Amino acid sequence: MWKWLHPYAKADRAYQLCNTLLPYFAVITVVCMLVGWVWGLAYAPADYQQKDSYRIIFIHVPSAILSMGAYSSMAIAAVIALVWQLRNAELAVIAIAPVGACVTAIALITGAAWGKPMWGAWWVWDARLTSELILLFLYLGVLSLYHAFEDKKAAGRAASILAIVGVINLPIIHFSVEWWNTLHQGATITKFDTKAIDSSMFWPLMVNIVAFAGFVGTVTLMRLKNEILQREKHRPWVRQLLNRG
Amino acid sequence: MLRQHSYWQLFSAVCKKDVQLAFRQRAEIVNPILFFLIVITLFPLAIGPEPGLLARMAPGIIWVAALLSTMLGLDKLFRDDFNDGSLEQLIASSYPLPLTVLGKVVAHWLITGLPLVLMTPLFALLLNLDSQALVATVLTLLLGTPLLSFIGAIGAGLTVGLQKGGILMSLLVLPLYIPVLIFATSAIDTSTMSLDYSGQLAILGAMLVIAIISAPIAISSALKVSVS
Amino acid sequence: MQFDSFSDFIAMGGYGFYVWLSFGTCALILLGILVSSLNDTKRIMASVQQQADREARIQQAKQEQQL
Amino acid sequence: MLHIKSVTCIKQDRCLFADLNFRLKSGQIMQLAGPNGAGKTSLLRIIAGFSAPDEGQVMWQGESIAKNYDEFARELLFIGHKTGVNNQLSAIENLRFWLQIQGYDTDQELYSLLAKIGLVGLEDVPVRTLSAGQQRRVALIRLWLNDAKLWVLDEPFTALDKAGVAFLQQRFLTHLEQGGAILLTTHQDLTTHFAHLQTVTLEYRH
Repeated sequence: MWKWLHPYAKADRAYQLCNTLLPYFAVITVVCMLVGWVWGLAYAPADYQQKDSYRIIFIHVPSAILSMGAYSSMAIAAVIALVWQLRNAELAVIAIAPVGACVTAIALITGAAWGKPMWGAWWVWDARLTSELILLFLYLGVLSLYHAFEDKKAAGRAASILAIVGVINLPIIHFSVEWWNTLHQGATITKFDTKAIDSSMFWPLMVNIVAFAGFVGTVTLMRLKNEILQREKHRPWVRQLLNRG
Repeated sequence: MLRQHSYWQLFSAVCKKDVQLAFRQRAEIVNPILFFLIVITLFPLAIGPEPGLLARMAPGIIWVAALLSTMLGLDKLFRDDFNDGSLEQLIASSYPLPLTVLGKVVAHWLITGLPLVLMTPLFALLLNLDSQALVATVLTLLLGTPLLSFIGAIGAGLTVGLQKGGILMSLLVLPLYIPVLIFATSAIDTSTMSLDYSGQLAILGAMLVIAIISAPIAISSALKVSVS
Repeated sequence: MQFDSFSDFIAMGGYGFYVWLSFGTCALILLGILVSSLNDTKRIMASVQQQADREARIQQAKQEQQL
Repeated sequence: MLHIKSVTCIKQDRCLFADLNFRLKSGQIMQLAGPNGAGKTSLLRIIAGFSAPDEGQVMWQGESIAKNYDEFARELLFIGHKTGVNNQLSAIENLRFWLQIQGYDTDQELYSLLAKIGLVGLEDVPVRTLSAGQQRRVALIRLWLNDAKLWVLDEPFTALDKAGVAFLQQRFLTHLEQGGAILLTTHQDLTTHFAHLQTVTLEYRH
């Protein structure tokens, strides 16, 4: 692990790595996003129960999955940052957090917009929506903690600690909310039975999930590049970037 | 010079100092209880004094008030030690920092949590709780308030170096309190239906054990970041 | 194609408002974070340029003093 | 004993010092000099292990302090700008607490020590009622109450009167004779003659 990571501990190498990876991610994102949205909106068949409103699934489910995924990758980066004292991993934590928060916000908004026609209310205290809301709070906590510190080195480490504390709590929160939900609502309203999903809907959904993952990757890489530049502002290699245009 | 390496000496010294200081400035002990009492008074005024309704809302009211009142003392938990440099002395001691932190958190619970537990019968009277629910409330508070102190101390440790850490700390800590809130209120709810609520208590206990083991480590690394 | 006409497509079987609201806000948020990240890059590079210029000016002033 | 190995500290985009190297042997006293903002306190905090250097290492007895901090902490006495004296507690209570958290025995002649440093009759009043110099004395009594080898002192003479400064320097001499080492920052010059005085000057860098 350490041997493999070591060359990228240097900031300029990490920057170059971001640069090499970025085009691949960007292409995957653009292609999958276009295909996924057109397929999902125009070509996938309508659900026999929910009619065309179900099309929201093509962004709601990917964003919900990615909101969790981004949080866990943020926590992994945080562990690496604290255990191996790798400062680039700290920067990765800070690069992922805003992207994750945006994806979580999308999951919430689309969930609400889907809930209105289905349940007749914009907001229902459904277990998944509630944990999604708490997840958003956790993201915002990490972000505001980072920005509250003036010393960005301390800020990165504080945010990493909070991310780890959050990820330990996340399953407990999720479990407790689910349990609370079944307790108070009797049978939970399941929006979509994923097992029964038809392949004509499954594949566009997969494409959209890949598109979202690609988007999260792309923007994270871009933000990571920014964070590296911001920190290494005064180093000669950043100056050389100017001349290269 | 004699050096005696006794973990108990460290723990009791840290704990005793905080409790002693709190007793010297009584406000630190009295204010959270008064706050708790006032919040509980507000609810009947806001939703109406009907006894049945109050009894149904009581677990929620008591626990939300408990969450808020433990938050009051949290900001001060490490702030004084940070400002006068004691925190540095504690870090530069040959004892492990998590143990020191454990002492401080226990002191915080003794100052803010324990009085709440002891005062519960009074609050139960105000909210029309029957004796079954009263026992459940006392038990959940007994298990839950130390948990609040531990989780809250992580937030306090992270924000102690910041000028305006207080509000930020509640933002960080309150989402983490949610599981405690859910299981504790549900235990009281179950008890009012004369059902067995040992399951919820067991979960609270398990969470408390996890917190006792892992929170001091998180708190001490947070403090090291704040001091650096 | 599931829809017979473009207006059908927009209507989404009566759920148009909700579907387009979701996709619209989603696109808006995604674009928003993308643009802000790009802006950050520009801002940082501009400040690097500024610092470089500043140092160049200091250097120049020093040389002029020596002459 | 102490070896500062190419230590670099960058604070908020400003490089305070880079590639700093020096050694401190037993029996030596070292004064860090330099204008405000040159990074004296930052260096002391790095040496005491509160913050990590951006590059380089602090070595104690040939081992990095980050590796085994508790062992190093046993040999270290740090008195910072913030002295770690609680305002609400009395001088005696403060000292007892400090002895306990450092693992020392508390059965000591604290009253006679306090009298020696000029705090007779003020042992059990809250420290906040004392003057700045007296408060500093409460913190400095620790110098008589420890067996640490390395003393790291940030501006120990602040607010002390002349007699106090001289008294403190006497204590420095005995510590050095016993094989200890001292690292301190001060704006005043040391008045007593020290045989092994080294000075490291940090310059203000833009």
